[in-house]
Amino acid sequence: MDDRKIFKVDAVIRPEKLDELKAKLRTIGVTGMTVSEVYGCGLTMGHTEIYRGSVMAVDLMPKIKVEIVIYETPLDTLIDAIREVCNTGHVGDGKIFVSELYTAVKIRTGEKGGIAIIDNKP
Amino acid sequence: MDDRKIFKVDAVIRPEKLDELKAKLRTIGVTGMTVSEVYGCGLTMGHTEIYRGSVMAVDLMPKIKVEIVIYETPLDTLIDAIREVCNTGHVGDGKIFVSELYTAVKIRTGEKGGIAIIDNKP
Amino acid sequence: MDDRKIFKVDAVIRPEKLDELKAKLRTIGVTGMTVSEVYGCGLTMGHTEIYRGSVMAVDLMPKIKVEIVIYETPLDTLIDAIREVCNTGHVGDGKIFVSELYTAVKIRTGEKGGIAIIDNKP
Amino acid sequence: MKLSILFPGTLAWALALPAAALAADDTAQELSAGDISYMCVATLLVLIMTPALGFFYGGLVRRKNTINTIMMSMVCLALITVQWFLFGYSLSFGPDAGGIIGNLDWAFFNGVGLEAFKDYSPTIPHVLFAMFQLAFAILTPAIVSGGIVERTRFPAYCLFVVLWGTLVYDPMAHMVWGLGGFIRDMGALDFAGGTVIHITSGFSALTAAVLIGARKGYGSLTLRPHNMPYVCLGGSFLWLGWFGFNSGAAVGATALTALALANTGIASCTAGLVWILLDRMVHGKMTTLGLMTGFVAGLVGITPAAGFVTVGSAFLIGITTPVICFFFVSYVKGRLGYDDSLDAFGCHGVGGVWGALMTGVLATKSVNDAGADGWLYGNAAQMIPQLTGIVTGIVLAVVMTAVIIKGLGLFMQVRATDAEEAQGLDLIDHGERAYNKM
Amino acid sequence: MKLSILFPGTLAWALALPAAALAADDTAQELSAGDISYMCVATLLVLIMTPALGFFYGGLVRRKNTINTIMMSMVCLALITVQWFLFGYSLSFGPDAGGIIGNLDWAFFNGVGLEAFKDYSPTIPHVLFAMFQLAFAILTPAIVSGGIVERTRFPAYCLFVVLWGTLVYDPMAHMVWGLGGFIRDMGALDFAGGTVIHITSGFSALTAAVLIGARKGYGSLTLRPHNMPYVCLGGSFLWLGWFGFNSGAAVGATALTALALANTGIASCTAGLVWILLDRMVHGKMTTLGLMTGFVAGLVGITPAAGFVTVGSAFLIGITTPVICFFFVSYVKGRLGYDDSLDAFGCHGVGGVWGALMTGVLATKSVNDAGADGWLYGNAAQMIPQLTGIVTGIVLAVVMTAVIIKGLGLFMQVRATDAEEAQGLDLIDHGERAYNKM
Amino acid sequence: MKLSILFPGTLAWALALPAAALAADDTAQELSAGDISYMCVATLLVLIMTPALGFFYGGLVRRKNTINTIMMSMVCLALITVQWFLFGYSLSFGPDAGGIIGNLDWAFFNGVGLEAFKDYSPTIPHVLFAMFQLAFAILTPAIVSGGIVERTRFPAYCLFVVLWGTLVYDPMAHMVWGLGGFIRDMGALDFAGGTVIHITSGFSALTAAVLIGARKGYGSLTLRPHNMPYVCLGGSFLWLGWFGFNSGAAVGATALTALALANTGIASCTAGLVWILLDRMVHGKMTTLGLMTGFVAGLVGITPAAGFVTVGSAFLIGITTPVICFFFVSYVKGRLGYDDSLDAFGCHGVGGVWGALMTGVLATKSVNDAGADGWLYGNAAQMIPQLTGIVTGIVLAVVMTAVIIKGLGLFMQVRATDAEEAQGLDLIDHGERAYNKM
Ligand SMILES: Nc1ncnc2c1ncn2[C@@H]1O[C@H](COP(=O)(O)OP(=O)(O)O)[C@@H](O)[C@H]1O
Ligand SMILES: Nc1ncnc2c1ncn2[C@@H]1O[C@H](COP(=O)(O)OP(=O)(O)O)[C@@H](O)[C@H]1O
Ligand SMILES: Nc1ncnc2c1ncn2[C@@H]1O[C@H](COP(=O)(O)OP(=O)(O)O)[C@@H](O)[C@H]1O
Repeated sequence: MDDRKIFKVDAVIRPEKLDELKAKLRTIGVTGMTVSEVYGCGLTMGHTEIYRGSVMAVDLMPKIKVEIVIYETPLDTLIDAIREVCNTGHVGDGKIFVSELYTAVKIRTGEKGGIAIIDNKP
Repeated sequence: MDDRKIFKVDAVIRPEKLDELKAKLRTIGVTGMTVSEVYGCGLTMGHTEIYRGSVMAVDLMPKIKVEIVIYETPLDTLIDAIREVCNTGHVGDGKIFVSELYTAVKIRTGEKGGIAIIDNKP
Repeated sequence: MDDRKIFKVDAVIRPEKLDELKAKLRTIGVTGMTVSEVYGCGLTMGHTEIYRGSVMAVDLMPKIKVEIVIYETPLDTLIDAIREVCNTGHVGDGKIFVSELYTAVKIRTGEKGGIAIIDNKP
Repeated sequence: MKLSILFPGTLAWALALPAAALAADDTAQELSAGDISYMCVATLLVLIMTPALGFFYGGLVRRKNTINTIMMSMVCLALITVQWFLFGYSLSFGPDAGGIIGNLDWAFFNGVGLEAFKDYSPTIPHVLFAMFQLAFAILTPAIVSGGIVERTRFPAYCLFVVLWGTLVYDPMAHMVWGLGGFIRDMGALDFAGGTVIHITSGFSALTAAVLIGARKGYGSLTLRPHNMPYVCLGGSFLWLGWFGFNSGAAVGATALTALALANTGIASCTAGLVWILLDRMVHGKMTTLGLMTGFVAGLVGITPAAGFVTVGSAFLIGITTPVICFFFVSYVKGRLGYDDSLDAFGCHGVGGVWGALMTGVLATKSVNDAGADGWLYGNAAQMIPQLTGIVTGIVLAVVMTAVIIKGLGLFMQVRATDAEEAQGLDLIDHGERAYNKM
Repeated sequence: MKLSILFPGTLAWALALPAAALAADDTAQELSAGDISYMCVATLLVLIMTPALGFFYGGLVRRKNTINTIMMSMVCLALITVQWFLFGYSLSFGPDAGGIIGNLDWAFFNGVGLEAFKDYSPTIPHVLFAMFQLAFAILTPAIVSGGIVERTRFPAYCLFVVLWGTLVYDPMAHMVWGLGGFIRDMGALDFAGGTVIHITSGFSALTAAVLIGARKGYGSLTLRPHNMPYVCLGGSFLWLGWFGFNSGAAVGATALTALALANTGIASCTAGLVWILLDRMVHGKMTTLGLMTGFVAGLVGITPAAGFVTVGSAFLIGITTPVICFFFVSYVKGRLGYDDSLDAFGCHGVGGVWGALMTGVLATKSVNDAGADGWLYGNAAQMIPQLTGIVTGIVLAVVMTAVIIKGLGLFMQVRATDAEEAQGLDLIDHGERAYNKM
Repeated sequence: MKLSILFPGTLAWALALPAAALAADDTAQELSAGDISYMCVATLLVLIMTPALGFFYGGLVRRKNTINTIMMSMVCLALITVQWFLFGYSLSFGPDAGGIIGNLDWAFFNGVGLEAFKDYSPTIPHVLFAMFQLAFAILTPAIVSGGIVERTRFPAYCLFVVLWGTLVYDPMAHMVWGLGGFIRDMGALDFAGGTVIHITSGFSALTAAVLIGARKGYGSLTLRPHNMPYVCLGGSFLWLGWFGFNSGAAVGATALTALALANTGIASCTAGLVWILLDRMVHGKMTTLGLMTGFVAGLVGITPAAGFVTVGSAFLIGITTPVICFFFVSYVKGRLGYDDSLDAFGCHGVGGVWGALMTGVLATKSVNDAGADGWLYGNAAQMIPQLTGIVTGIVLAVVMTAVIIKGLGLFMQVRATDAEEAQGLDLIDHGERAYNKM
């Protein structure tokens, strides 16, 4: 195992940005990602919904969480790529949370550590 | 960057507690959260469902996962707040998992580190 | 708190393996897990879908993310168990991401640390 | 071998039933194929309203109560059909006892045969009339469920439905429509059941909602509809079936049927438009739920009037009813604080009263000889039987509903516990979940 | 210009078709508008049962097979309509060949015109009768799919449907209903198709389920319904359509139509109630799926009897049929270990046999001259044609289904591979996913 | 007390309306119960097509626009009903003005009463005919929405619907069907509205799609259907309702009704089969959306021909129409690059033109005296009125749609902004979300 770190980057973004982000990540050599549907609240005060005359303040907005584990790709490149695509300048653009992984394993091969993330040769 | 840590707190709770928890968190100054639908099993032995005479033991129960990243709010305050709302004393109340973040980024502004989490001024 | 580490293991697997994995984990003494629906892309080039004559390449495939926090169970035992069940030898088998937790709390009892994970006595 | 040895006794009545014992041929000359054709269709249209209501209501609740809410409607099909066959039809339409209720002569559909029954249905088999009326009897308690969803235990609810059908619906139907019923004899106009169906169900829903109490977290939690397409789906078929409901009340395929159908369409669609315009004026947006609620309000309003008024009057009912219901649902309800979860009272109760009044005002013999002239046509006296019907309906509904719910509470659990409510009644009462992903 | 130059030959038959070549006017006097009206409606009611069955079944499977399961029903609309037009109707109802099957004289709806055809439909156009029967022919193979969902490849299934319609349904329909059919000539009573539809489809589903084998993980995995509201939706429209199915078998809008409709309603709703009461006694909870399954069981039971028995007897069928089906589905099935995934056999096969027997027992000429008296009415001999029908149906279904499936297996893939089954047939066979979030 | 004091003036017209002011009795002798029965049913069948279309379209869009898309259909019920009652029916079918449009004599359904109106509906009440036609007028603009979903602001859309109904639909209906309409007088054949409904809506959808512009990300993003079961659900009821659409055009329950019903079934199901066979040949898989689209294509193709051609010709239309639509949707559309999001043009426009042409070719007096012989039957001249109808429909649709959209754009926002489009129109325009989990 080499001493580069494996980072897990969780980006909570606007749903409509997903397609663009996917395309962008491919260009910077990210080899995989895991996407899930989440609901978020932050500075955005949410929106109001109206059901039969009762106006409800809904503060949980649909967001998309993209989890990207990187090893070779530099963290800053990734963060910049995400910001480039997802930054609209309006409240609600989302956050990026970065943590360090202890290790990673590729289930198919059993490879452990950074090598598990390097996927460019099948 | 200052030397306070950024914590990511994942609380797996009962779905019906979400509204109350949201309200509570606001009172202790938590600035945002990300919520998702999960299915959990732990000590709770699940429940049985009946479909045309076959009784099925279902051990995955619907739960809510709330992810809260904090910087200024003390970890213990947050944990106590969650426990206060979500503790019913019955099996199935859930767990809180705390990890340390490497960093956080606010997509809109590009601010990095703890500052990305401090959101009280828009 | 003792000095064993609390690990959080996120396994992204094929949806059809979930039942088998659940059964397997029970045999190695895992006391709980949290499951969610995710969409992933990695080496798998996805599949094509056809809607009224337009063929679309869809690269996000439905996957299941299983989060397992362990304390007593050795990490390697867990990883081996997951690999044993989920490895089909074909691209798309998934990845395991391991991180270290700062701490864990059992909401019901307030127990902190590894003890929060040990659940064999109700 | 004599089979009666194998099926002793229990089957005797099935054999003996004169119900359908008359050959069709004997009476064929008086039956009209066209009328039978339409009344079969109308019966089916009203029958589909009950599952449709299930979806309308089921979409409005939270996910964990989806199945339970749908079941609260659908189980009425099973419960009331059996009740109706055993004794309900007889109580409602059977030989009169004191102007209040029918006797049990027609229990087990005894005597309800394939020939026409002149006073109710001169051109279609009596049994078809009984089935058409059955469809109404099923739907009415299902509407009541709208007031008490998400917190009422299912076994108690089932008993409630049967008791309510017997103690509220059957006498009310008899009084308004049954031969010898005193409100009928006063000359009250209720074409397709504004009093019998909407006033009774609406006020019962209110009473039950108050007695059973609000849902946990009512007012603070965001109790949003979990699936709006289901609301549209259920609402659409509810609306569709209602055409059969109103036009089938003509008991045949005549010009009156066509009039009731046209009035139903014009009143309901106009009301839908009015509601979304109010939505837009008050809240800035035209909502889907508003459109559906407007449709329902218009339908409730036109129900008692459908075969008694001109299309112009239907248009007027379509304009006024949603205004009143909108006001109730948006303002009055919030102020009074009762949790009529799906606005069964706000739509059916309030709209039903308004419709019954409007029928008294707008009815005209020029479209229907068998009706009467209303206030606007110089006959202010018509308001008296109308008011009698309304008041009787309200009193009967409120009193009996309270009696039944309090009574049931004496020996079984009516209200879900906090833990049950938190988990959701789908699992608690049915052991099923609406949606399974894993 | 002569157009025949542009469309040479291929169109010749379209021109030549005497099918609809008779002007309506000539025959107008014998046609009844009321009967035509109802038979159009009944046809549509039966047609909607096929998509409804798709939703009923589609809700019961796992998400990854939703579309595939719905398609297994809906594709029958396309496949069987074409088969029926080309030759299926002729095989079923065309001039008799040996009491077993029709000949090809009516292929391409040749001779199936706008005039009435006395022996099948004296008051409605022959082509309408053919369309009404088409709706039955479509639904029946769709029921079979309930035994083999979630593991059968779609191309093979499509061929299966066409072959099954031709080799099982058409001869069976001819034998029971066709002029000259030998079971018809024996005097067997099958009002709306208990034998033709439910026994054949139920036993074919069982045979196919056994031959194709259980789903991977059957018995250990939790194979739960993925969407109960769809089950309710499909079940409700299946139930609704069934009224057209049973009452349309009167081929007109008569007192018999009304009787069949009433019997259908009473039997099905009673059966729904019985099933949830059994549910509660055995499992402690009244389930939604139980209510729906009870409805279906009652409908299957009353189908052959609908126009031959009193409403009392319908009630009795509504009580007994679900008990037998419940027992089968809950106990026998588990013990035998076949994977009749959606209980096509347990409901249609078992209920169909019971209904055919009950028809023999409970039929009475007092409600329908054209019928016969049953055992209970002193005519034990009626059991002979009933049993002949049942046995013929079972043998034909089992043998032919086995032949078709084994035959198809010789030159194409019938069963999905493990990997295909794991991924789900929506993607594998249709390249579509039921629900897309991203 | 005189009530006119309470309701002064405003109600005067409601009283004065001679509309339904004739007692049913006077005219009862000429009305046919069978015909009324079926025309009520046909009206309801066409009415349910509009919500059905909402689900068909609603399933095809992304989740965030589900409700908005359903509303684009359903709001037509409210808008057009009021428009039709106020003046639309009069413009369409009222006394002729220059062969182009009706005058306002029948505004407020003035004179549209319970008696038959000989020239339109000799055996059913005039008001029922007006309601049947209303159902068509509602559905047509809803089809247009298929071209512009997911990006058009709702308030502007509502105005569009009303203006389009008035400026495109009403004159077109008058020209083709109204007494004195010039296309009708030329002898053009359009049984159930191929020109009036499908050509106008299809070409308007295309025009609107081009003018409003493509959805953001069209061509690059994966704009997949979010819920295929809804597509099946909506498609099934659309298909079902279409039988009422086509057979109801016979304005009664006659042999012609049966023929139109049979032709509709044969053409649509054949077309479904053809489409999935093309799917399989071209893409290797039989798709669900392909089956549903094939059904719709076949229905569009048979619409103008349903009561004028033999079942053999219906089969031929069922084979050819989907081939042409498939080619358009799969190849031409992609090349031209317009975003006709749900293929309203590809199915209704293209199929409508083909159907109108085929009607001119395949019509034969042998099935319908009131029709004409087509090209294939030696009357090439029939193509002239057919082409006139087609061209008039196209020109009227394209020009007026452009005028309305450009006109609306002058004083309100027609197209959603990027941010609105990104968030989804459910929230933006209705303040509601289709699905709520939390
Ligand atoms: N402290 C936090 N913990 C977890 N998730 C957060 C936190 N703050 C924000 N988020 C997530 O980021 C999303 C966007 O945040 P928001 O404050 O609305 O926008 P911005 O980042 O532009 O200020 C939120 O919807 C939520 O999902
Ligand atoms: N070891 C674990 N790893 C991951 N998630 C867990 C673990 N143990 C429990 N959970 C999550 O916490 C939820 C509640 O746990 P449970 O044991 O039922 O209740 P309690 O915490 O009260 O003992 C579970 O449904 C699961 O989602
Ligand atoms: N770098 C990554 N970051 C996050 N998730 C990943 C990453 N690589 C793979 N995954 C997840 O693992 C799943 C399987 O990966 P894939 O490359 O298809 O198979 P394999 O692991 O067999 O090579 C993906 O669908 C995705 O959810």
